[in-house]
Amino acid sequence: MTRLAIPEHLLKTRRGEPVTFLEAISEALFEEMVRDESVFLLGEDIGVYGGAFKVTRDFLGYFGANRVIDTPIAEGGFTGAAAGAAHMGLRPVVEIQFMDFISPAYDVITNYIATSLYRGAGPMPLVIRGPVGGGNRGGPFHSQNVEMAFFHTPGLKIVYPSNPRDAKGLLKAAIRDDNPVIFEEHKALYRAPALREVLPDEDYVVPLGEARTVREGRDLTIVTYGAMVHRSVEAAERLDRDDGLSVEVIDLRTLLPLDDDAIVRSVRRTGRLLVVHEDTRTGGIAGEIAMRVNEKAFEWLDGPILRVTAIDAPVPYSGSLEDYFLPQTEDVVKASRYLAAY
Amino acid sequence: MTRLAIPEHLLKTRRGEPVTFLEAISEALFEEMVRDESVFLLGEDIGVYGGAFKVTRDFLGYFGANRVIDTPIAEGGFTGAAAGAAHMGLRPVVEIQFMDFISPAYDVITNYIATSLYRGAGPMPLVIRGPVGGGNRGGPFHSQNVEMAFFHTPGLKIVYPSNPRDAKGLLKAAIRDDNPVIFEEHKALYRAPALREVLPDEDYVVPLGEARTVREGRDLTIVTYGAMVHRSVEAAERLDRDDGLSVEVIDLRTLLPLDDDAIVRSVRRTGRLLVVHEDTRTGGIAGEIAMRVNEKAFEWLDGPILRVTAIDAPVPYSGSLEDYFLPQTEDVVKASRYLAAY
Amino acid sequence: MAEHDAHGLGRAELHQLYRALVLAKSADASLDSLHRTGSLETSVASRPGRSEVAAAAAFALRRADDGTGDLMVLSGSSAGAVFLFGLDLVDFFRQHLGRATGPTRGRDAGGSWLDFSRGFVGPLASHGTMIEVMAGVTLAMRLRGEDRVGVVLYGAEASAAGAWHEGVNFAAAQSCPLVLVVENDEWGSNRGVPRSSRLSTFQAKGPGYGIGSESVDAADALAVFDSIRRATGLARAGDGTRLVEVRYPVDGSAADPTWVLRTRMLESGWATTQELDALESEVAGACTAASEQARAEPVPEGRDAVPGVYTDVELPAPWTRALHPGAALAEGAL
Amino acid sequence: MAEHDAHGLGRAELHQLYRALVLAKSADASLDSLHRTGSLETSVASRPGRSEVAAAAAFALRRADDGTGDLMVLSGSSAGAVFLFGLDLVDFFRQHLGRATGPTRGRDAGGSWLDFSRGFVGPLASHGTMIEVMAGVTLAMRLRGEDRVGVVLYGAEASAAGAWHEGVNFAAAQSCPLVLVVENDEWGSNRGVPRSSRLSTFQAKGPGYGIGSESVDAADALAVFDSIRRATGLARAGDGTRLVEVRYPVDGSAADPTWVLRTRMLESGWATTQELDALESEVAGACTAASEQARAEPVPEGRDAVPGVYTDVELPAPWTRALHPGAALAEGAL
Ligand SMILES: Cc1ncc(C[n+]2csc(CCOP(=O)(O)OP(=O)(O)O)c2C)c(N)n1
Ligand SMILES: Cc1ncc(C[n+]2csc(CCOP(=O)(O)OP(=O)(O)O)c2C)c(N)n1
Ligand SMILES: [Mg+2]
Ligand SMILES: [Mg+2]
Repeated sequence: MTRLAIPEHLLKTRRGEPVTFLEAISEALFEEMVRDESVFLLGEDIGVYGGAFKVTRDFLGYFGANRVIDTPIAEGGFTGAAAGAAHMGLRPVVEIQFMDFISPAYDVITNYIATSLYRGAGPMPLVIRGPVGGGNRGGPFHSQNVEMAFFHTPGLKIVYPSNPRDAKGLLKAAIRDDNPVIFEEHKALYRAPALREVLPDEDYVVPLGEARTVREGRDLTIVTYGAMVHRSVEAAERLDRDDGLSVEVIDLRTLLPLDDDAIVRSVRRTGRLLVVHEDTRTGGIAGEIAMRVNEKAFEWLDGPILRVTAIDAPVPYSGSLEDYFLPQTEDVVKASRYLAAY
Repeated sequence: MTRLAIPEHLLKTRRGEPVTFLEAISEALFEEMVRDESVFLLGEDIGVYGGAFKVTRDFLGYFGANRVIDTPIAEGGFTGAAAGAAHMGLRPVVEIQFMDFISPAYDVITNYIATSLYRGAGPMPLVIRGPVGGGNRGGPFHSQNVEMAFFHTPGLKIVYPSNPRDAKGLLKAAIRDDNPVIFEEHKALYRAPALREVLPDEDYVVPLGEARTVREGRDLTIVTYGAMVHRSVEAAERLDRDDGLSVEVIDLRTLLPLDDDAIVRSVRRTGRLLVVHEDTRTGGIAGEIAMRVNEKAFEWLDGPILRVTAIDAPVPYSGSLEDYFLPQTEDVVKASRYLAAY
Repeated sequence: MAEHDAHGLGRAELHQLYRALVLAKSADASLDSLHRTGSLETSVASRPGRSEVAAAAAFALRRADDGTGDLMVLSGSSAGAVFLFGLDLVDFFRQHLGRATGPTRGRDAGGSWLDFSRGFVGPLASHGTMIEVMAGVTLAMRLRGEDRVGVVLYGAEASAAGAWHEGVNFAAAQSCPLVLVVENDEWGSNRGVPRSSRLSTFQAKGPGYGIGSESVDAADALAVFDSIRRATGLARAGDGTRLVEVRYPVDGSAADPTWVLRTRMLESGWATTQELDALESEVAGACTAASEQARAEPVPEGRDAVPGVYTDVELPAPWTRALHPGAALAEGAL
Repeated sequence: MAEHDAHGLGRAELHQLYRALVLAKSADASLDSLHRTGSLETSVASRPGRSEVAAAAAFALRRADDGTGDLMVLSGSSAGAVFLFGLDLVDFFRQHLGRATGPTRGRDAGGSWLDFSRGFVGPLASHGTMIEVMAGVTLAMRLRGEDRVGVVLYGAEASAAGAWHEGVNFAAAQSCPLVLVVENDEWGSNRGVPRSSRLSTFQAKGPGYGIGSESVDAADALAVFDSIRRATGLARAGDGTRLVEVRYPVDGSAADPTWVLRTRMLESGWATTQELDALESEVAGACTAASEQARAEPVPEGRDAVPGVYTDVELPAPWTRALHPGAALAEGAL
């Protein structure tokens, strides 16, 4: 049997070329499948078509139909099937075509998958990944963030990377993790030219559960993740330039379990905390962060914990509405100024 | 056609007799169905059998099979059907046999029902009600609280009463509301003898969105709801007796939209806030409350906002485990003492 | 020339049907061109023949504009079939272009809009959901003893979804007057793999729900019309839920139903080339004019994203958008 | 007396089968009595005949205790059928009584436990979910080219659930070696209404998924055994997914499968009254002893509720349980 050639577009890191966020994810999947025979993929249109966003382009040809499985439109069914395969020692990676469509799998994820270990059914090594987020004029059903649907479920991990390097390392860590992981990929990052970077040509992982300080600062801490990391950094740079403010930006990377320590350490230094998330406001992750900081760093607070988020509404379709719905850099700037002056 | 006699057990309030929490709910349903022909019921075993908890006992005989519909085991299907009927001007009330089983309807509730008005499809007068909560040795799938599955979804209302009077008035308000309402009924309250009370023999409603001060106090505010109202009041009484502490207890009653004003007003007086909820900890409603109080009453806080909740785990089956899992009165006492001394 | 050769349709009706097909096809084509020329960011999912078939199905319904007629849900691939319900051509483009003047004022995407009084319900993104919803819509019809029916269209792949099953089963169990149309182009989203099931014909699903089912060729609009008329007739008469499969060629090379009908009309003498040519250019002109008009209209103001989440609770605008964020915060803004 | 009259089963095997039925029935009866006498808070859902039928089905499988055998999921109504998988009788009662010594150490309720090495998976509360899960279990078997099959039992009402449909459809589409057993006692949860569908026989569902299906009488354990052996044989041979309906009398008056088999064994001379009486009293004694033993064993310590939510992340115990809540809070306890 002749060994199949690795598809060209999956060798960029090997060749020292920069990759996009999307390519980093493809590389992570590809490398993990090569490394470990028990890793396999399930999802709608991921085989012949290569995935709605082409994350798994050419995977079917390389790995064959037993490891790249085109599924019916049945998110509950194939996510449940992934759980069954995980019971048998395989390590399934499920693609949800748009993460908005994870909701038919809500029952099996929260009731079965998340509780499996606790109920004595053994580990559940399984990753559910897919595109999230707004800004693409996708309307109410192709633009949502899904972290808060699962953040309340003990037993799950939730990962939401902001850049190619983290995306690759976190996805590899998620695949090797023995717990079920929800992995969110922001569509606006997928092909963003500004994010292209050369990744280390080695088998690195980024451990789950560890936030990253993107930018150090003294006056104010911004805790954020995903696409909002970039708006927050942009805001921090403007505040530095225009106001002389020193803003620390923390990228959570893993949302569950939450890296309290990183947040608390920073807040104890800056005394001020702004949480920025793209997801809608009420019941967003900012609440849990505020609670934990209250519990662990109340003494150090010099002002209220504040947040910049999407508004409480379905994601509207029209560009003008969606732009207003989503948190913008200007909002982060204004909120930071207000808090710094508090 | 002879007018059917109203079943005896639904006439207790009319006769001036005390009713249980469960009977209050039955009366609300019954009276609303009599008042408004467009109100009808859907659910598993609610007809012939009268419901798993007998909330709709004898309804089928009185109202007939067109208004009390026994459904297949298909929470998504019949909740979606309720939405369709609501489009047509009917006012469906859906019973979920155990609210744990609302999860197969998660997709249609969050994506379709909650967004319907915003997307231009008109009002969505529909109530989804059922038993929640632990303490009944029901194990992981018959004991959950479901508020946080929906709290993050704009467009929904969430109601969680703590006593017969509120239960009846809130359920009537929910049925008359033009928005979709999730209505949680704690199983431990259903037949609790201590809660039996004589209700006003009149057509009263308790407006949605308004918290109630159960007990006034000066030193500390406890915000809570559902079954935890009773543990919190018990703790408050002990703290009064044993420590001379004056504890205010607020029963939220409606969780979404949240009555910030009531919370903020109280915290501005007491300077200290403890949130008590039976639901698990991370991502629980305490976070949103902490965030809002930070935003609106930070200046008035004399100590951190703290919380007493269930632990982060599936609801365990064995009594000893479940008791440890659930927040107990003693936990509320300890947390209040700690906070009062802060 | 027999006036009533075509399934009892007279000459005028045949012209109406043909016009509906041409309009469906033209509307889709206009969307496509709006997308290609950059006016429409998201492409529209219509695929060859689908809107025309849906229009032929709609033609079989009792349409009314006062909320007393039948109700129909289109699939994402047949969005162009709305006009028989009296919906405005300009509104169609406004909706797709997210204009402030459109039916959902820019809030919902593309085909997702509805007009209950006219009996039209746009598709929703989660596959299968609208069967559940229509089960309830038609349940209400049955409970009230109304002489109405519902029709819901979905691509065949949707049949794998739990919502599809729960909806059909509920409707069947409750004898709801609902006709489910399965658009069987199992080549799927142009993605080359049939994987929704092992079935080649979805007609086989009927007996598993205890409901009648039949299958019809997509290329023949008159046959589709006839099949839906028969199925809705039975549903209306109290026979409950039914399933109609519309078969598209598996290789994706759909015989164009408009062309097939045109040929038949000319051959049978139901119309002249001049008549049909005139109709086609009238429709094409109307589409161009309507899409141009919609394109020129304004998009919504950003802050219009805020209201309308509840009927009775007003949610505040974001505090950071206010001139004085601190004051807005104090007033309880988001 | 023919040794191989009964579907190829020899005398010893017939005695084993009979014992499995008696044990299933006795275990259920013991649970019932624990509930009636107040030792078991939650009643158990078993209904007449169900556990025995499940035991007859299990008897048709290739059981192994090293993770190489077939896998079976019981329904909530057939929890008493686990023992053919080599599961311990005392463990059964420990599990139901929530004892610290039981298989899930008191964490999961009643029948919900499993032993993958022995091929037994307990039921889960959300109806239909285990079909999805078993579709994946049997997919793994197929992907690895293993000579194994899965069987999953559900009451007929579960067939209305979306999970049921998505699971069966996925398994069928992927040719998974899975046999779905529909326990058709449409009188349901003793609640008097068949409302899961319009069907009287669920065998009719097979063709809608393109899979083979058959129907068998619940009262005849040997017929059930034979039917499951045939279906699993086909699945094992690469024929993919299959459905077997087991029919219970609609009025709920299930002819007792144990009694039926006993009569047949005696009539056919496969056993003597003495032998079966001895077997029955041995089993009854074992159940009583085992339930007594389990009842005497300790419940878990409360704090055992905390660990085991993740494989690698330890969650803290509640801060308010600590001797010094303030200190616990500072250390990052819950
Ligand atoms: C629950 C759900 N999952 C995934 C999708 C994404 N999706 C949109 S169209 C489509 C293919 C649909 O095929 P089919 O049902 O045959 O419809 P057609 O494209 O033929 O109209 C998919 C997977 C969806 N809309 N809903
Ligand atoms: C999704 C879901 N909804 C509701 C329930 C509650 N429930 C438990 S058993 C039961 C009736 C089940 O009937 P059937 O499937 O025929 O099983 P049987 O009782 O005959 O074993 C119901 C409604 C459930 N377990 N899962
Ligand atoms: Mg299709
Ligand atoms: Mg049953």
